[in-house]
Amino acid sequence: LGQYEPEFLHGLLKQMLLIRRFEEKAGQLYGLRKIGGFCHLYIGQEAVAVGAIATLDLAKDYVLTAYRDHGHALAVGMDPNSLMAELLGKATGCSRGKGGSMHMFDAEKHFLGGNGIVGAHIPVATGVGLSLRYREIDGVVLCFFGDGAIHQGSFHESLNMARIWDLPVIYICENNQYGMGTFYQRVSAVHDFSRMAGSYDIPGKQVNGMDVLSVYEEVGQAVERARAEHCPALLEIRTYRYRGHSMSDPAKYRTREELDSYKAQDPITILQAALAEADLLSEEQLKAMDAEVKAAVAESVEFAEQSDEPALESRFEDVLA
Amino acid sequence: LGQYEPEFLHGLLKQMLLIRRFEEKAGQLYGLRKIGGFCHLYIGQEAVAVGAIATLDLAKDYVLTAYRDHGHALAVGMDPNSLMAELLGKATGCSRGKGGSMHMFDAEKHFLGGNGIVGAHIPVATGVGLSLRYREIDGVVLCFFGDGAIHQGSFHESLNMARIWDLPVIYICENNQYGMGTFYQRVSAVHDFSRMAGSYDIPGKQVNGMDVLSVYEEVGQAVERARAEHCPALLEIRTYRYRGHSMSDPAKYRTREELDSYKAQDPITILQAALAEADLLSEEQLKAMDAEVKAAVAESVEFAEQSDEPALESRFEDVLA
Amino acid sequence: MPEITMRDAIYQAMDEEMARDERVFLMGEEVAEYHGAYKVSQDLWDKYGSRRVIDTPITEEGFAGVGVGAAIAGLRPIVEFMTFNFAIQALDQIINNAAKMLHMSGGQLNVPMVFRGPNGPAEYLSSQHSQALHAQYAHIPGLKVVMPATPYDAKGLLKTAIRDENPVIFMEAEMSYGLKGDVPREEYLIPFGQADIKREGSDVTIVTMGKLLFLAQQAAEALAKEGVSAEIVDLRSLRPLDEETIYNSVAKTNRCVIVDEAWPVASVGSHIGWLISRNAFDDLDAPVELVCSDDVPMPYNHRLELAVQPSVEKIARAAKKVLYLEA
Amino acid sequence: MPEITMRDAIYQAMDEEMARDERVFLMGEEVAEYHGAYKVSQDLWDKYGSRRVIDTPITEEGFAGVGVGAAIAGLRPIVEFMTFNFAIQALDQIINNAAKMLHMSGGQLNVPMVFRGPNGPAEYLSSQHSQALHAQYAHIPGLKVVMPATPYDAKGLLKTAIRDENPVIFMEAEMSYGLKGDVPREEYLIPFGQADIKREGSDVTIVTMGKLLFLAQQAAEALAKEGVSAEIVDLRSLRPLDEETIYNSVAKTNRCVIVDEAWPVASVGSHIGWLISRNAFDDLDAPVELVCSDDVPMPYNHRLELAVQPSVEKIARAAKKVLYLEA
Ligand SMILES: Cc1ncc(C[n+]2csc(CCOP(=O)(O)OP(=O)(O)O)c2C)c(N)n1
Ligand SMILES: Cc1ncc(C[n+]2csc(CCOP(=O)(O)OP(=O)(O)O)c2C)c(N)n1
Ligand SMILES: [Mg+2]
Ligand SMILES: [Mg+2]
Repeated sequence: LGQYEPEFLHGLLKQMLLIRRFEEKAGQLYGLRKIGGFCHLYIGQEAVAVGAIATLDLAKDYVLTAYRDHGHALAVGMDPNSLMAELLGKATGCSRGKGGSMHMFDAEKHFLGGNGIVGAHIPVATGVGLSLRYREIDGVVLCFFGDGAIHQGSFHESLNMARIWDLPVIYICENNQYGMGTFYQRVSAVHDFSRMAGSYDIPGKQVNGMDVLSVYEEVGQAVERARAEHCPALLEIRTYRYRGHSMSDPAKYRTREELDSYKAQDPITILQAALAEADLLSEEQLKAMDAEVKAAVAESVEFAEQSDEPALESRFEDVLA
Repeated sequence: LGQYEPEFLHGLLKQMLLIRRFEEKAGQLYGLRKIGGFCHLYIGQEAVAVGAIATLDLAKDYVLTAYRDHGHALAVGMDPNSLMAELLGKATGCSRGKGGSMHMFDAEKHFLGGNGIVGAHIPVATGVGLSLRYREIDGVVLCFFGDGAIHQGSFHESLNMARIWDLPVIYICENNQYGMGTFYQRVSAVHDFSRMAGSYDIPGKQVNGMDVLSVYEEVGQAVERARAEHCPALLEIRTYRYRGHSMSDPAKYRTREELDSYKAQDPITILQAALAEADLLSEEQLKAMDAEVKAAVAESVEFAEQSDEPALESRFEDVLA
Repeated sequence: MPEITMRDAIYQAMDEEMARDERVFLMGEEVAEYHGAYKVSQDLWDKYGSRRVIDTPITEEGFAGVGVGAAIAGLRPIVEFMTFNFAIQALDQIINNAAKMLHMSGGQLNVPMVFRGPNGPAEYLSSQHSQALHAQYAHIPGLKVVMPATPYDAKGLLKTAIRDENPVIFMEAEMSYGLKGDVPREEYLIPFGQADIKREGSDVTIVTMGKLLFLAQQAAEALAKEGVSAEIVDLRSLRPLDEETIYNSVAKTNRCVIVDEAWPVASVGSHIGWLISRNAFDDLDAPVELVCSDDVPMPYNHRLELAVQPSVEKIARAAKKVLYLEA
Repeated sequence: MPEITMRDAIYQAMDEEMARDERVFLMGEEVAEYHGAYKVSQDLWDKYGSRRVIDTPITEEGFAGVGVGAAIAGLRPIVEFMTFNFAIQALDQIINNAAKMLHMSGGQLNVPMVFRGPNGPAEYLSSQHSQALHAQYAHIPGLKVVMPATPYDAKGLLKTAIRDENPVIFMEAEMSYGLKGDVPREEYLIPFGQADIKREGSDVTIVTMGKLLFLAQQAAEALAKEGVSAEIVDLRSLRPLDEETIYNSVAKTNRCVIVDEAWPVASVGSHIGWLISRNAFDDLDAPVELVCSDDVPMPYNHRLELAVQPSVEKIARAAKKVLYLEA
């Protein structure tokens, strides 16, 4: 802990807290039917997006993920207002109410979505890596996907291309143990996904995704190597989602005990405790941080609710450039 | 050599010779424009299909391959007449003149094609394996595909399923060094394809495909294990095609020396020589065999040429069962 | 006659056919232990076990191909796509293998299997998850394509599909799984290629497919109040297509509106529009109208997504247009 | 004006645009060191090197997606499919990512790229390799779809495609690569959505797309000998579609035959048939005829495959039919 600036650690904590509170609020609004459709919450996995994205320089680096994307969107620094407005389908949403929960985008912040088709963004992220190499920019791409997505053909095709073309893409399998209702070991020949790196002659590693600093360090190493040597890597970051797959999932496929065992290693609690123990975070600081985060989330709801619905005619926009 | 019955060894040699002569004739007929379109010859690779398929019991086992399928079709024992007639697009062809060179089929001999889309038959072969397990038949499936096909997503998806469902499918990558004009190492992250078995927790092995007995032994072991334990395996069988990718390919992407180095280990010459050396094949026997094979090929041409064109109305048949 | 949901009707069809024929099995994502993403497979896994109700990894191309392989080797797979949006990943297997195997093999290998799942928009799902993709399949010879609207039709058509010797695309709808309708206790089958006249009428023919039937029915009610008698032809199967029933209806009404929730260009709807225009040319007193989705990807915002799709008002307006009651 | 082949016209368009814009690059199977499976890319690799002319592994889904990623991150990829038969494996990337990225991102990320390659049957290739699949793309909002017939059109349209800010499907034909035509030395562009009247006439309109133009021209010659004056409208782009030019022609001739080498159901051809029937209803003296491929997978046998496809005779016969000169 001592090796980091306190501000940096506070930043990580605050981002994780923001995601947690934002997602809790999104869940509530869903219950109130202010949000509809699929809404995949990131609660429990905060350390992954926050720790990984903290290693980046988003002036030149990029992030892509799947439909469980609110956490990553907040971690790249997107405005909670524009996210909440998007969830409510408002014209002020980051995707103008066209995309919704699964399609958060911020081109300026180099956050290229938010993709609803399992595995389909893996080649796209690879292409972003190609563009970096082509333009001779020493950026890197973080490509997040789930334990369910790793069996998709697009994974295999992409990692091979990334290796033969030396693309700076870090493939991050967020193994939250389940793809919808399916425990990952039921549908996977290997139980350690980092083994799959062998097929592509690239480094592979398992990382503890409940510990934001482990994530930060391991991803950081891969990022530095990718930046310097233009080489891809595969990381399996082991994590857990506390809620169901999406709002309609009662998650009966797992035990209370299993859930509790992960909650006992909650990434926010752990970092908070460690900071407190090391005297790096006072009770007041924590309270202030929590208040700030809650205020930001409350403001995002206010903003979203008061924003206009998109004009009906806008449905003919954003079809062709 | 001594461990095999001479008849068995003669059988292997004869099958390889038959394929060689059949393919040479097909090439000639192509030159004479009696065959059109794509025609992918198997010359140089004979040991792979012959050695591998010799391990099977085709009453319960199955074979599937891609579009370079004449060799496999002959190795399962299909009548050269029906193959040559198919190449000439005749009604007496195994696929009634509907399929042509890329689509040889013999349902009775459990040869399920003959598929023109690179990698697309790998899931199909996996499904044939599923059917065997489902019906509790102790058969196995040989699924042949090229070094170009191994990067397809279908490969990744299939091998994972085969492992989690314990399917008796032997995936055989016929690494003939080139996918069309592309040397395999240019498009592959790994140069030893058997390494990819690690991603699926199944056995993987490289095999010398210029030696029919090596092929027979290695495939035989995998087949026996698959039959007994219902487990898939991945074999990379290293081989070489002497001709271009298809008839229109001048194959300028490789050197004369490279080609010659493989011809120096020609599977037919090698087995012939070994048999002669071990006094298991006399000059007369060889001549008789060669004459028999040539006669069979000549007859197939005769048969094909004299066969009827399919009736124009038959184009509306075989669309729905 | 018991009233059951669409979900139950589909479930019953699978259950009965699995009980009847050992070779029938179900595979797809979450079909077994989770009882189906939309709870269509329900307790099939509990009843038939992991051998016959198989949870797959998320590999649409792969498991569609596995289905094809199983079908040519003696089984009769039902492959469930969580939605047909994801089946785009499996299209190569469907178009190049399932639809062509019989042909390429010169008649040797038929592919008796069903690909089923919901098609068309649900709600609040944006553009990747809200596509009505039946034109992609209806275009392809070698396939059969079925799209039931009612529980009765769904059950009878699915049983026919499972017994068919060819690959059948069976398209359901997320929004309809809870919809109720009468389904007899006794076994019945509904043949493909027979459209059903869901409402008789004399002034205008409304041709529908799938869940849009209910919009058409409401539009017909509204039209009736204005003195317009609409006949509703529910296609039920898109391939084969029952052209005769359509032409007979148009011969009577001389006017036609087609309702299709897909995009307009190269759609089943516009195809039928051309067929009628060509084959009932002399019967038509007005051009055939098509009510379809706007030619745009589906937006997430609910008002926008409703505006994009066919509606009761749009159908009624089109009917009045072909009757020259409105511009 | 120099006469060059279709192959050279396409090559020139790529070469000129690559020289003009650093961001343009070409990727696909065998495009670089092998100089293209059909020798379309020729010496581009020698000229521009491996950075800008990239041989891919055989992974259509993967490299199509790589193209999408490169396009949203500042480049302008040209993705070559060896044929569009293989692009079915990439359809998810094209439909769900390329066509929808701009929309899902609320206008933030456009996808300036071209997917190109041959479409439609060549010869002796059987059913998996001989498909005319343009309806699959024309159906999808968010895409543009172009299908040139002549070297002149191919060059001008491809240059426009490469400069377009959207994903463009550019469909060529194996059988046409050697075809020759006049192409000026000076630079020119051809805008999308402008059909071209390839022959003026007064008795019947023949609407064609892609290489079928040449069959239509021969049919028109044959018809001329019988005193029938055919006008040929070559669509050039299918999406956007130049409806006006079609309607203007039909307003003049009052009769129309559409020629499309795809299967009939839910095809671009039948769609246009409906459009004309609806929007030029009062102009039509006969139903619109469609000359397309038989609704069957393509057989290998050459006589059979020719019988399946549109022919000069079929087009001429359809023209006479709409003129009531023949049944
Ligand atoms: C190609 C495709 N198939 C199926 C789905 C439906 N689906 C959405 S999420 C999901 C599970 C994905 O699990 P995982 O990759 O582990 O991600 P997680 O939800 O755990 O973040 C499935 C099957 C889809 N969106 N795309
Ligand atoms: C999906 C797909 N993409 C491209 C092609 C065109 N194609 C035909 S064969 C071939 C090369 C395949 O090489 P490999 O798998 O090594 O088999 P080999 O020809 O060496 O037997 C290619 C690219 C195809 N048939 N299918
Ligand atoms: Mg997961
Ligand atoms: Mg090869």
